[in-house]
Amino acid sequence: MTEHHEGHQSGYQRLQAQKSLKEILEIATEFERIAHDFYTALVPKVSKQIRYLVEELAAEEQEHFDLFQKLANNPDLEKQVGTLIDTPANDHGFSDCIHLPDLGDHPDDQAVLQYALYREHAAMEQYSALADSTEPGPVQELFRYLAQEETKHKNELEKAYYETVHRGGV
Amino acid sequence: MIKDIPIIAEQAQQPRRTNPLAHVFDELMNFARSRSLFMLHYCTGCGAIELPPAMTSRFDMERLGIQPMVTPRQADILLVTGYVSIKTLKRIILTYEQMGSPKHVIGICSCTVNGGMYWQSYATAKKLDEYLPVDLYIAGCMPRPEAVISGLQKLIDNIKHGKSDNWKDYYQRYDHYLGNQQHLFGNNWQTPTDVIGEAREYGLFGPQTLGQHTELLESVQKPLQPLEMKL
Amino acid sequence: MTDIDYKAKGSILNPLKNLQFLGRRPVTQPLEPRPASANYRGFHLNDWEKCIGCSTCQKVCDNAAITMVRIPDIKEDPVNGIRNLRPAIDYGRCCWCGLCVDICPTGSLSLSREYVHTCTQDEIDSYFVLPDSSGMHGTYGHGWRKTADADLVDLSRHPMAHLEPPQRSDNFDEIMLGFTRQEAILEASRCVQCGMCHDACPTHMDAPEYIRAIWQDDPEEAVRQIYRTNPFPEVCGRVCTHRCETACSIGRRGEPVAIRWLKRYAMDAVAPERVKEIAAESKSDYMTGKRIAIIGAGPAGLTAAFDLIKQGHQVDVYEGLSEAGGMTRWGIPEYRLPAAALARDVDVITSLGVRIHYNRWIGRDIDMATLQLEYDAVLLAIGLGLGRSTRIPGSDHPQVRKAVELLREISQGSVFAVPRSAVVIGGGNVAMDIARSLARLQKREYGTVRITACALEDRAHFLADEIEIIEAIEEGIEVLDARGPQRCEQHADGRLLGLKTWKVDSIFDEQQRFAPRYDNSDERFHEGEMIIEAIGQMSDVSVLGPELTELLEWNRGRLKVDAAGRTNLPWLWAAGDCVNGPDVVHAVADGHRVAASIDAYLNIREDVA
Amino acid sequence: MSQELTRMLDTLTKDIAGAKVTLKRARRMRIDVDADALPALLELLQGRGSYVHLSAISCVDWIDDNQFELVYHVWSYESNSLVSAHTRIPRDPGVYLSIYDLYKPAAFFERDIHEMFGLYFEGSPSMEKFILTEWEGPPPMRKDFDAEAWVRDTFTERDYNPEWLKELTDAGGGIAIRPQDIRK
Amino acid sequence: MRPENYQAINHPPSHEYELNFGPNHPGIEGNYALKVKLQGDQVVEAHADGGYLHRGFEKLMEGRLWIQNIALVPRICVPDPVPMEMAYSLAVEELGGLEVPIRAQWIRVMQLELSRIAAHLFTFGGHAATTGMYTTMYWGVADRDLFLDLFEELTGGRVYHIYNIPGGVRRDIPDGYLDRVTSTLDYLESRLPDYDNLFFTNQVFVKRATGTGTMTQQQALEWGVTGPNLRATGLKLDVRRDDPYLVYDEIDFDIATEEAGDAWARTLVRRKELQQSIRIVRQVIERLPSIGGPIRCPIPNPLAWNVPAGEAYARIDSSKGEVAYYVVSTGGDKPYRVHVRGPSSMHAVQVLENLVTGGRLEDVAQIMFSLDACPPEVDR
Repeated sequence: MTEHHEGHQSGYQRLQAQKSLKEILEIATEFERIAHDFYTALVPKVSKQIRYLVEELAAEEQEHFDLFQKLANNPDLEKQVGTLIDTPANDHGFSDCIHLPDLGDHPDDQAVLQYALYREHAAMEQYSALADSTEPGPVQELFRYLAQEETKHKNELEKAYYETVHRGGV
Repeated sequence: MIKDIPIIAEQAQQPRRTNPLAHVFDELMNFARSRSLFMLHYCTGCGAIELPPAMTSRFDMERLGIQPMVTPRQADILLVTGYVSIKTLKRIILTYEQMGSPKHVIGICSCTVNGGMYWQSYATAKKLDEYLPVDLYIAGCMPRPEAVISGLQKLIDNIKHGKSDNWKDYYQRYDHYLGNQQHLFGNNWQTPTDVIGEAREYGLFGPQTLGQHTELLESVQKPLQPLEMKL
Repeated sequence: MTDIDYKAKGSILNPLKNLQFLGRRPVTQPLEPRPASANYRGFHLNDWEKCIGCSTCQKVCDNAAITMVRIPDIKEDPVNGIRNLRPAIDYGRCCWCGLCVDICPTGSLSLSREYVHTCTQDEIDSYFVLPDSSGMHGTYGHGWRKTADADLVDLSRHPMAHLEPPQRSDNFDEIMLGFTRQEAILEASRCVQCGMCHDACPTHMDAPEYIRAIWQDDPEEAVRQIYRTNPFPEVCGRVCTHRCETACSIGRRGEPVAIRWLKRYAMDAVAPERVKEIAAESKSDYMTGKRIAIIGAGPAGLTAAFDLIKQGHQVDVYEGLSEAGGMTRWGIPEYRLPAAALARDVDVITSLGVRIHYNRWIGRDIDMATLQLEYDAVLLAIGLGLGRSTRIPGSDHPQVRKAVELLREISQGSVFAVPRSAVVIGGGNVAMDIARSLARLQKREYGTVRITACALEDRAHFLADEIEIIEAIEEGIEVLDARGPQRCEQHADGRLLGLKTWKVDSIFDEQQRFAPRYDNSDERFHEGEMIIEAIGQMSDVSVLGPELTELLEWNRGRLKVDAAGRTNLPWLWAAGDCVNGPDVVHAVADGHRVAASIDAYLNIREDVA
Repeated sequence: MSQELTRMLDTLTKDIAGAKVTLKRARRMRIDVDADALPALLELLQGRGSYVHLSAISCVDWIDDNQFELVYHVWSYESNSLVSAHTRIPRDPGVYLSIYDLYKPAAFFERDIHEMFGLYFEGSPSMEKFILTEWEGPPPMRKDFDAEAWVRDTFTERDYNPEWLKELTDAGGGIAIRPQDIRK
Repeated sequence: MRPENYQAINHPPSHEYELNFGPNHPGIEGNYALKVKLQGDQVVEAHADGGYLHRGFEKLMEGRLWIQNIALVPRICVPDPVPMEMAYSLAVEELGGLEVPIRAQWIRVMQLELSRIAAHLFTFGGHAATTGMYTTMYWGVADRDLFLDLFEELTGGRVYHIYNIPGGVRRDIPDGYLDRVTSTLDYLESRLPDYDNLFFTNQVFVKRATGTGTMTQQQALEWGVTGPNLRATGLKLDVRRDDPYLVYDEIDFDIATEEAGDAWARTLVRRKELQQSIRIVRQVIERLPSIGGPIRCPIPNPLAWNVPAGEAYARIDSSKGEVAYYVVSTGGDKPYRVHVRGPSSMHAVQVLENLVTGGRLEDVAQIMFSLDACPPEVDR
């Protein structure tokens, strides 16, 4: 897991160095691709019982991947991005306190979710930090948009987490 | 049990009216009738207890031109006040047949509609309209005098507009009514009134005036015996 | 005595007295109908929002004037006790006595001050009316309506004798002592026989029938009615989630009929030997020769066993632990459900010929492949035996325990060091169970109780039953609401110190989905030598083995079964908590459903052969 | 006072074989007596006990025991108390003695019981029908006469068909539970 | 009837003839009949003919729940329905061992006496009409209506109150109700001299009624006469005093009597009872505000109410005489047997037949009204 962790860190530096919106998007798209590949690789490792969960995560990363790619290929990019960040999502800090487990060879559903939560959280923070360190303008708007996307994703995961972990007799 | 057939029967052949003023005359007659109604003084059931208040000073039916009348022959309205025991129903039919046309039957209280309070009683008839054509119903158990008055107002209105002529139905579908009466009172049931003859006389003879039940009536009809008094 | 001078002949001028009447006001009323008095019994009004279609009005109507009419536009909701029926009144029958109003459990019916309705023979259909809140002709408003002192519905429940906190706080004696005969009859007589309970119950128990039997002082008939749909009456009579009572029409304005306690009363009132005879009444008198294996002797498994043995099949139940009952045996403390009561239920089932093999773990002592080979059908009813962990930092400490496991140890009588202080994470019934069990042990061991229960939910949305929370507080447990666990703190020497929590601002979002918001400025520390996590349970599906797991179809983490409880493998069924989540009566219902499916399958196979 | 009364009644009834006196509450006494001893008891009550007012004669049809129970409620204007004399007679042939010579009001009650229950009173002034002169069925108050079934066979209920009901039926709803469905 | 359908009726050769007096006759009270045999206009024989109002109450009650019967019982006596509700409730309360709260008992007394006043006013009207004095009828009925207004306000119904149920009453008295009762009573009291002038001391009435339908004390006791009719023979007997129910033993009132035993005496007893009833209601009005508490004791769910097995005989003095209910329960949810003893089952049959015989045809109606016979009580 550690390499992914570091991957985020180095990605931050890489992103900070970017100037072009399109290039930023490409790297973001790359993140999503890596995540998607990770989940896809995880599928055969987990019990069939919870495979649906990993598959869903992979599918969602794929969705993001497609979205970013579409954005990157859009000639009217600046305008698009500007309209998309009107309603920023909030972060409530739920997954902050669930520490990252060692996924091991046969992770259970809770562990997978915890990992996913952590990943989304890290991505969200990273994009927010990027936005904060950028001058107002189309680039900042893009980062804000990406941060918001990750936050939305994370919130969905939190709900799934509760429904999985807290289901069955409380 | 005899099935109900729809109340609107085929109109009997009316003699052609040649007088161009006939309709004006009719309207005048209807108006006159509606303003002078006599209600038969017969307390058939418990709803009668609200009639004295309706008739006397407080609610004063006479304002509408309605007065009680002690004999059926001069009465226009037969007010059936609630439940009719089978014994009373026979008297009601006798009374009704003796009343002169046009005549109007009002069923008040729940009991005349669907048996009311006494729906499971072996002693009362359940639906008045099976035995007599009914012109108007007044709901209540029992209806208050105001409701009775409202009902009578509506009756007056109907008479004025010539809409309250269900009495003709008794002649036109006598077989139907007689059948229901026979069902309840037995096959020997007969009344002193020659309804079929009257139907012919009034030109109200309809296709359903005669039927299997009138045939039965003719086969059992006997001269009426004087009232027997047990000593 | 009287001063009436009737002998006086009077004067010839007496008639002149009449002149005085000229000056008096006439008594005659205007022709227009007067408004009736404020509580006049006129035509009906019915508030459709309040009406639940229970048809109690129809039952009390002495004139058979009320017909229940189905309104397709209204949504049926059996769980909340709402039918899409509404009363229609036949004014050719009604006598305006107002009994329907006085008995209406919801208070939706009332009478108006309207009293005039006339119609001709052609309009006679207007005597049949479907009243709503606008009234017959919409002229006057409400007349006769329910008043508190004239309600014919008994809104308060008959209290049941129970142990007070001082009597119960240091032992595991059953708290509720059961109804006496007189109390049960009185409580049963509150029922209006609407049948909402029957519709709401997962296993559709004939509650109106057995309540009526109890009211008629015929507990044997009540037991017979109970056993038609439920072979776990002793259990369900104590710890059922009683959806029946949630749906009960009396509960609309008052306390619902104590349907659960009445079931228990029926079982208390009939000797166990007689219960066995009654339960065996409909047993098939021949054996089919078919063999069925059931894994797990919990309510679902044993209900299926009960049904199948009655249909003449041979049933073997494999139970991993030393006693039957599953979660009802190990997960529910004795003060709520004494083991003896459960044993009576199990006894009835085994008395019919069901064989239970104890201490046989699937996968360890016997494997699925063998079962598949030896039996005509296999039913998986393994329940939810594993606890979930919050996995917050520090939760891997050995003194951080899972509630189900600790409860099981307590039920088994295992010896462990009772912590002097403990924190329970969770606000559900399991959390209360473990908290109250530990409290009893602490009281016994140390004489004082030091337990804190922290729930995510606020007080209004607690998952535990209200009575559980009240009783827990009575027993000295500190119940905190809206606390989100953040970290299990430990001392440098490795001792567990306690739990750090944050205040929860809200848990659910607008779509009622889980989306907690924390307020990290409100941080608290709860001291505990032990922390018990009671947040959720899961099924131990590892017993299936990897090959079978691959062969089976799954649905979001649970076994995928069809409506009858059958998996994608023709010989394997699954039922109970492991499919549906935890609920005793749901498990019973599931057991019936699966048994019917297995029986149908075996009969078809017979036909083919 | 009531104890005095019971004592008085006890002495009064000691000549009557098998008479059992029960004090039900103040002013209410019950005497159970054999059918053949009842007239003698009533005579004693009226003559020596001042029970001059026959309030009612009630008849109860105990069909399971195949018996009619006759209850004679007599009131004393002197001791202000009511004695209910209970006796049972076989349902078949259902004949009993009139007490008209002791109590004139018995004429109405006996006539009523005769037409309602079919129980004949020998010596009653009139056993002619009074209320049910035009009723040809069995005595209606007998428990074996099922009035509701008779009504069902003889009459039909009104079949309403208002507009709103047609609309509901067309929409898939309509009449769900008729009143007769819930009657057992 | 068409002339050709007339049948010759063979009258007896003497001047004796028979007359159907009712059921459709303005001189008969309710739907009832008397068959009278006449010589000239002297009645030589009379036979009551009932059953026109027969509904089979006693059978109906066996088929209905204990509570459902409360809607049925008032219909047994339409002009004075309250005693019927009351007697039924008292009988069921005795069977079920129900303790009626004191407040409910006082309300019940008030209701009973108001009902008595209304019933008497109605009877005066009817009685006066039989002697041709229609104004009294107009007055009586209109003044009675004021009492029906009071009932309507209290019970929700003008005539059928369905207000008493076993255990108490169904609703508490509305705000300001007692004041309205007081003012209605005041009004009635102020009207009494008018009534005296118009009717009770009217020589037409006095002369018609005196000596009509006379019975002696001996006859009255023998024929089972009760209530005002019995008191009109000089006997001070009243169920309210002799066999007290509710709170009548705490109430101060006189038993109105007359000596003559004729139609006049009977009517005058009723006239005096009006004053006594007013007196009783005034006592209730005085006491009621100080009596708190519930208006009904707890009763079981009416749909699951098994009244303990047993039998009870409840007696009440109505405006017509002794009303009694004999109720038998076998412990079921419905009565096993209810026997209704209405006072008119004596007055309208045996007593009426005896009093009419030997009198004149024109007095038949008067005698019936002076007995205050109520046919539905006879027919049930």
